[in-house]
Amino acid sequence: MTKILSESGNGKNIHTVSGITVRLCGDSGDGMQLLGTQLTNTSALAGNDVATFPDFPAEIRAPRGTRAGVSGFQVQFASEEIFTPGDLLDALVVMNPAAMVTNLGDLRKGGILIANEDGFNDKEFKLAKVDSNPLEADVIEQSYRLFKVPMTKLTRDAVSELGLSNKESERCKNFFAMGLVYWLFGRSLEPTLRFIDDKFGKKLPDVARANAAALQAGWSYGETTEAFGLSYQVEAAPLSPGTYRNIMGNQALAWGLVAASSLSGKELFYSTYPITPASDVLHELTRYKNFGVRTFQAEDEIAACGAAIGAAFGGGMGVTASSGPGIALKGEAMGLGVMLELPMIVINVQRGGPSTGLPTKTEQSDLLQAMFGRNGEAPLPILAPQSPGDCFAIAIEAWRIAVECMTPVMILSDGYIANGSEPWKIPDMTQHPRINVVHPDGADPEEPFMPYARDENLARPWAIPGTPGLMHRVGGLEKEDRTGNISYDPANHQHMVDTRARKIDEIADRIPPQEVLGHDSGDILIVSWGGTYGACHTAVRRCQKAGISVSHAHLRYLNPLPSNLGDLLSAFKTVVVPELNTGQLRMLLRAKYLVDCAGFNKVQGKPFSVHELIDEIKAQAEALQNEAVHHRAG
Amino acid sequence: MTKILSESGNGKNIHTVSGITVRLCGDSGDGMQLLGTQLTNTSALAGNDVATFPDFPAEIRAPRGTRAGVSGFQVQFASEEIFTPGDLLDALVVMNPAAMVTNLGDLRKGGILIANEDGFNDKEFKLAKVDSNPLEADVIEQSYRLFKVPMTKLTRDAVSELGLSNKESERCKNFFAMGLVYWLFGRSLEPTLRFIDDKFGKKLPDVARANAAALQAGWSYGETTEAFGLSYQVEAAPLSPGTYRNIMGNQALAWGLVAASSLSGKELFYSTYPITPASDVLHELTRYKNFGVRTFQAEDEIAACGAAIGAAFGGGMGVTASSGPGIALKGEAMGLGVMLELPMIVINVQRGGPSTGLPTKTEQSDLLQAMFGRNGEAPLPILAPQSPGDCFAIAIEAWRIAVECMTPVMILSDGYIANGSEPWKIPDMTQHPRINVVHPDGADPEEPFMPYARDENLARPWAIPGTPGLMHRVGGLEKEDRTGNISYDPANHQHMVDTRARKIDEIADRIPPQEVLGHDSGDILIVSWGGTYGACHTAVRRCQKAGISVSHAHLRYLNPLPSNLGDLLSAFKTVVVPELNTGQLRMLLRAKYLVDCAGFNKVQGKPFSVHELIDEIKAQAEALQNEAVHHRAG
Amino acid sequence: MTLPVLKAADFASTQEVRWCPGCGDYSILAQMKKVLPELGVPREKIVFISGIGCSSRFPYYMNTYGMHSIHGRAPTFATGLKSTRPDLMVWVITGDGDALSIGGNHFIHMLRRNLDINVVLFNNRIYGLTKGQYSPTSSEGQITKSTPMGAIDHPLSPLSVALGAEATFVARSIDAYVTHLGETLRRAAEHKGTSLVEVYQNCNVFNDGAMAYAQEKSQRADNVIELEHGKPLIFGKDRDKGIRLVGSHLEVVSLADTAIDDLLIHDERAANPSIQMMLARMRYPEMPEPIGVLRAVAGVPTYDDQINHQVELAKAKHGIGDLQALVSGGDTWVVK
Amino acid sequence: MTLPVLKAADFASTQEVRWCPGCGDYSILAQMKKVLPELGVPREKIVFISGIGCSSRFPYYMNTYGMHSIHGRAPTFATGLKSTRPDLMVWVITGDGDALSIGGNHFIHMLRRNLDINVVLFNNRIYGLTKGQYSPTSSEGQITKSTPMGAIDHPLSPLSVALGAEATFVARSIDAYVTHLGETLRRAAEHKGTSLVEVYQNCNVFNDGAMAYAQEKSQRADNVIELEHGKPLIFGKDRDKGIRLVGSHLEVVSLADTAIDDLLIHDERAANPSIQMMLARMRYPEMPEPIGVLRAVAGVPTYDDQINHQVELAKAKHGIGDLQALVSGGDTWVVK
Ligand SMILES: Cc1ncc(C[n+]2csc(CCOP(=O)(O)OP(=O)(O)O)c2C)c(N)n1
Ligand SMILES: Cc1ncc(C[n+]2csc(CCOP(=O)(O)OP(=O)(O)O)c2C)c(N)n1
Ligand code: SF4
Ligand code: SF4
Ligand SMILES: [Mg+2]
Ligand SMILES: [Mg+2]
Repeated sequence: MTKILSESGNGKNIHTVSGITVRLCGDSGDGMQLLGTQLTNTSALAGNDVATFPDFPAEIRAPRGTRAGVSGFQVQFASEEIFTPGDLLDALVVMNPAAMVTNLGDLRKGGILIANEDGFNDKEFKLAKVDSNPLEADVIEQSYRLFKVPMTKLTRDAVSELGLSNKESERCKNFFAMGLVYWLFGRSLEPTLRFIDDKFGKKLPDVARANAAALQAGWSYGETTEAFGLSYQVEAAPLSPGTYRNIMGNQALAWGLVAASSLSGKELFYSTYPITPASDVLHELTRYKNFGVRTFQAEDEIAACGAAIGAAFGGGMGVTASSGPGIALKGEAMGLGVMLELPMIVINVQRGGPSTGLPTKTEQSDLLQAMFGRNGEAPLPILAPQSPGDCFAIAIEAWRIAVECMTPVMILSDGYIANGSEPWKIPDMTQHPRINVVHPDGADPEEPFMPYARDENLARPWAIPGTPGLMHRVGGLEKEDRTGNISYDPANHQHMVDTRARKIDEIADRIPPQEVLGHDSGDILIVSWGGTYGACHTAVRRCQKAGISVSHAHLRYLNPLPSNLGDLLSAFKTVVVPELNTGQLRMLLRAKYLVDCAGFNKVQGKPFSVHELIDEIKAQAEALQNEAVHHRAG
Repeated sequence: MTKILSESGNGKNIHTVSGITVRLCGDSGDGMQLLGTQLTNTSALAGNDVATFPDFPAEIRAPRGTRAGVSGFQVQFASEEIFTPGDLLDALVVMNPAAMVTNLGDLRKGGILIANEDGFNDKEFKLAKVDSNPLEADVIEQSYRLFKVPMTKLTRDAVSELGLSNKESERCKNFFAMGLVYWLFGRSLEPTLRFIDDKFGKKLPDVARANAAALQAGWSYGETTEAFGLSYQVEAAPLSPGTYRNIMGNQALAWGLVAASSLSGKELFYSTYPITPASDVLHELTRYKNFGVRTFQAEDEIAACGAAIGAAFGGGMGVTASSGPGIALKGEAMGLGVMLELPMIVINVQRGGPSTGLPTKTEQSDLLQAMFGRNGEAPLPILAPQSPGDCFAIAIEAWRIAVECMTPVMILSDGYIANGSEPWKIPDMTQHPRINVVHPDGADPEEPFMPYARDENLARPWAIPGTPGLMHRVGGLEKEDRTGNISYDPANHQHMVDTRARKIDEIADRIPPQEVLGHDSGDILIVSWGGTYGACHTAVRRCQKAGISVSHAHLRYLNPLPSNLGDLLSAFKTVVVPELNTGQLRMLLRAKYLVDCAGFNKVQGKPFSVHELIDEIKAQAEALQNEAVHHRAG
Repeated sequence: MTLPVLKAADFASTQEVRWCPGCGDYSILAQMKKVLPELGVPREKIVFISGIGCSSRFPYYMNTYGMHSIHGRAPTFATGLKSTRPDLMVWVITGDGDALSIGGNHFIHMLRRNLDINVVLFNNRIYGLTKGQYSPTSSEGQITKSTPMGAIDHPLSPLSVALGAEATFVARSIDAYVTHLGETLRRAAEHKGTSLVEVYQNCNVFNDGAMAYAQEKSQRADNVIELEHGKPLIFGKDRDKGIRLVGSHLEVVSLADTAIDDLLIHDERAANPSIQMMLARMRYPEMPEPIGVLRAVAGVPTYDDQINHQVELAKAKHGIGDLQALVSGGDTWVVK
Repeated sequence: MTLPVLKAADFASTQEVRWCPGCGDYSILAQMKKVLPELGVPREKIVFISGIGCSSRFPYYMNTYGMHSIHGRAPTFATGLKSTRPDLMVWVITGDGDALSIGGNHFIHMLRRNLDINVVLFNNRIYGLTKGQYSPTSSEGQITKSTPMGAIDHPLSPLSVALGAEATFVARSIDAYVTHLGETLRRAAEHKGTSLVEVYQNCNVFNDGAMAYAQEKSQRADNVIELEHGKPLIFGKDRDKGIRLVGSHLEVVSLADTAIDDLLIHDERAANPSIQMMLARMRYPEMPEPIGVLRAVAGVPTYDDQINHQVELAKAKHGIGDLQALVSGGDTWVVK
């Protein structure tokens, strides 16, 4: 509700605001993720900029009613460009006491608290481990705009004519809540009605009707009871012209791979072993068999990586994905990929570590594993998407680099990006630059084939089985320059180690220089990577508006680093590297550029909030000022 | 032959020299490793300081007579303290043309070249891919002191009376060569005769007699033919008083583990999967079952690591070892070890990488894998022995830290250390500090047991199954402080990540400060780790004698780094980090201390030679001088 | 001193059980808690080790020692533990994905080594924890999240794999058939050597009813055959059908026209597992599926016994190792 | 256009062969080079993929495409390759350690998926390349570098494991028995589905003569039985002994007092592998060991066929994917 832009409209009491951050929480079984997704899509269709943050328990069905069982979905929709799902909540919907006590802390003072009154009873208090009804606490009424709605009962009433069982009726209460939320924020019911019809219309017409009725009942409740008095409106955001859709990170990654496949004329072989939060890429890709996509659910991560390399040896587009622990297992095979110099993409959708860690939470703590998690000197390029939609572009770029340099490429996504969503401008793929792939055809019978000869990118030829005259053998032992035969020669080993390193380093000459938000010199530079983009961007923009000399460089290329980065770092008095780890990028920057970067680190399974970054930037600005004063005084 | 100390002796023509570097090379089947080991032991028994470098082909039996099939053994023995097997050779023994052409480059001008003339014939020239007899090249006679000896024939003659087959007779020719070498360097035949008797005396008395005869014949050949004219003598080295034995790196590692087991009163469970160059530790340890050592050859490296953790959970001393590719496979399980906070040792006997790489060659390229080759923030202590004998102490120290801090500890050895040998002063183990291990006994029935409570080292209690009242569950999910229950709480995760890191970092307060060879400030500091110790030490000492302001800090603790290291680095104008990789320790030092360390790197599967390090130090000294001049001039 | 008599409740840890309501895992947990007190092993002498998966949460719920390890590797931790601590009773808890997909190799090697441990494989024919991908035991053609057009891998039978790996104890039971399950767990615990118990476990969220033919009481009698050592193979609601060995294969016969004496007599102790292999391959709907103990061969040395035996032998032969003698042995010289 | 007729020598690469003189690997290489030209597959359509071990050096010596991969993982590379390039003839070359120790899981899963590839497992019952540690096929009690007091693991039989994993083609041959080896490789190549050929291979450096009873011509006839489909099981230097099925086990009989008609007739095509399993378990010295094709079952769908079939089906059903339509589909809105 960042700003109230106008109050009331045609007779009704409607505030037009620039943005709303709302979180919907209930028990895992209450359908909160569905509710959130619908609200997001509807808002996106209304032309808002949106950003989401789903947050659900690790358990498939955590015990009902408990704090551990709470499932939440946060969405920010706005009439201006936004980059995060928001920090403090303008509105919080809670279906039970557990949801309330675990989420209330994020509701801003004066925010709207909507509670399903029917979910607040002794049984639930016990499950949630609260002594008394938290809704009754004086402080609640004083601090928030509380609306207690008997949703379960009202839903039951609304669908009573449809002959559903009690249990089935109650199941619809999330749609009632949805209707009410839609009314509150002036959302159209249309897209959700369409969704209900698509999903249940044919198979379960009764359920479809009940859900629709509940949705409408919720809306009417808001419209008629006047309990709320006031509703809100968020105008369309001034996004750049084009056709948009809402997209989730893992979906965008999957689509990007399909696109890269199409752009390069290579069929995609996606080989993986399920693991949270990467599995959805598999679920998505396996639906695109008609694009020539073959998905292979291997027996483990090692097999998945091996199969991707096998496919690449045959001339296919080999892609393998996992999360931290699974990537650890792939290390040896990735090293072989480096030695064989075959194109391949390895995706790590990072989660909280170490070990099994916090599987459903986000973290950025696998960067150094990506850099160094293999024996010997085995460098490979590393890219990181900065937002859900960016996954699409990163996948294509990774594939381009992989074939251009004949190398495995690593993509570091994370749980926050993977499950988050944002509006995405649909690209015109017919205009997209194609990816050029050449397989030598063995024309020259005079010259013996040199599988480890190199082109201007230091890439070796991608000669594939089936090509007469180019039969050759590859392997993990060090190989002789050009011929690829096994070689134990000391000078050759040095040459090959150096060449493999140089091949990756020189990519820096062919990627775009690092862009900066703000001036390219000044007091403070924020350097970030991956999923923290939105929060850092927003914080820097706000601080810039507040007059602080701060700029933002967000890295999408982590290895090699952009060639202008060193100069950039030294053009600022203070460099701060915020990361959801203990300082991994920071270490790489310090080592490479000898710049005394400060870290701003958080390892809590949660993304940064904008305000904690703003606080940090302000603190750094103040420190600089004090220093300056001190200097002048000194 | 560093220095000729005195010439001639009692009537015979004997030069006393301060040291000799000799390399014995022949076909893999020629028994060169045996010859080398015997010469080493004999020299050690003569009181010399010795250092060795065996170098053999990757193949079990590489094709006979070929260059790839050459097996070599280099040994330096000296009357002063030495730290490497020597750079340039004073003497080279070659049994065939392949051995000659692949090794001649390392023989110093004027050095002794002894060739088995009978091994130089057309068949052998073809196998070695040489056009003509390399012994006949004019340049040979001009550059070296060449002795052509028909060893095969002379051996056959020497043993002719024993009724062996021709083939069997010829097999003894390495003992003939040995005898000749022994004469040349004034070595006693005694130890080798004893060895022959021990090894063959009972089982193959004919072979024993033949070998002894060949040995004696070789000696007599030197003594009687006067072809050589001159022989050499190397006096005993002034080692510190004590009883000595010769020891190889892998052997010392194995013994160190047995010692740690005994010192801590814990039985050793050594769980591994064979891999070069780590396997010999298994071969050694499996012989010590009467020390309570259990060795487990697992189905793979993951199982080996898992089993070690399982043993640790039960209160045993779990140790697992491998080399680079196998360590890559252990990453996930090591991460669990970090999370479970159980003591364990993981040994990496490094070899040439990446991937299968150069399995029989040495390299230091797994340091960053050791640091970061796991998902999430999973720090663990890393130690590296500096020489074969030091493996013994490092193993004990690793175990001490593992139990003191309840953490997996990594040891980084390498192929050079593993197969190299040196004289080792036998410690008095009765005087060795014991390693204190406490298992809580569950005495207090009032207080619930807290498996993740911590002591002053931040270590948690090592409560083991079988203890009544202390039943608890551990696992890879993040766990709650103190209770160890699963916890998804953000603040708890931050606390646990920080605490695990702090636990490792604070070890720095309890290890000895970094020692320096030379002044602790000055122009140049050489910072090295692992197997390059000897070469760096020797080079620095020589440069110091030559008046260069250079000091040497050799790290045995790589994580955490000694607490005084930062100050040390900044006390020198130039810091050079020589490594057999592309700059891994250097990266860590730059990141941590922001000191512009220079790298001196070699990735050739070979150790540094002393002279290349001296050249580098001299170049750095010169650069500093030029700079200074420039400065004064500027 | 007599041991205190424990009850099922004494084996419950303080941790809240977090499986989906209705999950078959609950029943297995209940039976385990029921059986353990009957074995007379003190709680502190028992260790549960699991991999990752819904089923692998099991150790948290037992008031014994426990380790929730990493995916597929539980056998490795158990091997290290049991080899060094043969005094402990070690249970491995695993799922169909954990044991047969990522963990297949450790599974085989654990069985062939014949450590004296007990393995309970919760087979729900699906990946539960990762929300519904097919597993190595999913049926051909099964539609799951990762196989929208149907699985194309030919499924593995845990029992066949185990028999192929020379397992000495192989059994199967069913979550919902609690008396049988309890008894089978007890048999497994009593076997010396690696005991494998496959339990048909319903994942009511992602694969509900996949084994209803065996789980539901109404269908069970016709679709499942209970093996008992030395007894003829009879099944059916009216116990009117049997299994006969004809040449090299098994067939279902009606007792109306076949004498009981002609039926196959179950021999769980047969050293040669060929017939047990035939039983393991009986699959619904063509054949009734066997439950109970298929194989229980006594007297095969266990790995833990042997590894410790070699240590004892070595001590007896060479004397208990003397560290000082070790380091001082061989060729030495003295520097004064 | 007729294909050029190739000879064995055309299949030799330029690389020097680097096995120990006398190693059994040479003979396998020779037979492979001899058999391949007879199959009429052009060299460029053939790929050899190996793991790590002495045996795994094999691809370097073949003038085809090849990959010397990492230890135990050859099946995984082969799976990715064959799934995407069903037009290629793919051979996996592996050792007893490579396939059954570190690679055991991939081995099983490759077999159950039944990719149309051929696997040659060089079984020398030892780790050759790492210089002589025991392997999963080493005998109990075997003294090796890592088992100075004798191995205590119960050995695995590659054939039993394969049968337990539902393999469709399982065979065994012997390095020194070259005609038989050549013929067996040919049979493997011709089978559609994963063909496993175990080859007894002498490691004359670290395990010399371990299988001399089968390798040496003088002993072979009495210790080995050559299986032929549809033929009775007869062996012995004088072909005077046979194998009979008695109840659920096999026994050696003398033809002096048993009629040929009473002998077991080998049926490599039996869908039910029980008898094949019994054959796989015949071990020297108690029994003659079977060589030849134990199992060859046709008609089981291959993974490569199926994965590609689903792609074709999807294309037929939904039309060839349209990238622009994909990204533009679903709920969209326009910003002007
Ligand atoms: C190395 C690794 N890979 C993948 C995963 C993700 N994962 C966790 S459990 C599981 C499979 C679970 O299936 P199953 O073993 O059948 O157990 P269930 O949940 O059905 O009881 C997978 C793929 C993981 N945790 N670690
Ligand atoms: C990950 C990994 N672990 C271990 C090794 C070492 N290694 C190479 S080959 C081998 C075993 C070889 O035995 P086998 O497969 O039987 O082949 P053989 O040499 O007998 O032909 C081992 C343990 C390795 N190269 N990589
Ligand atoms: S997902 Fe399935 S197996 Fe897992 S707890 Fe729920 S019902 Fe049980
Ligand atoms: S070690 Fe054995 S298997 Fe390896 S090449 Fe030599 S003889 Fe053959
Ligand atoms: Mg399962
Ligand atoms: Mg082998």
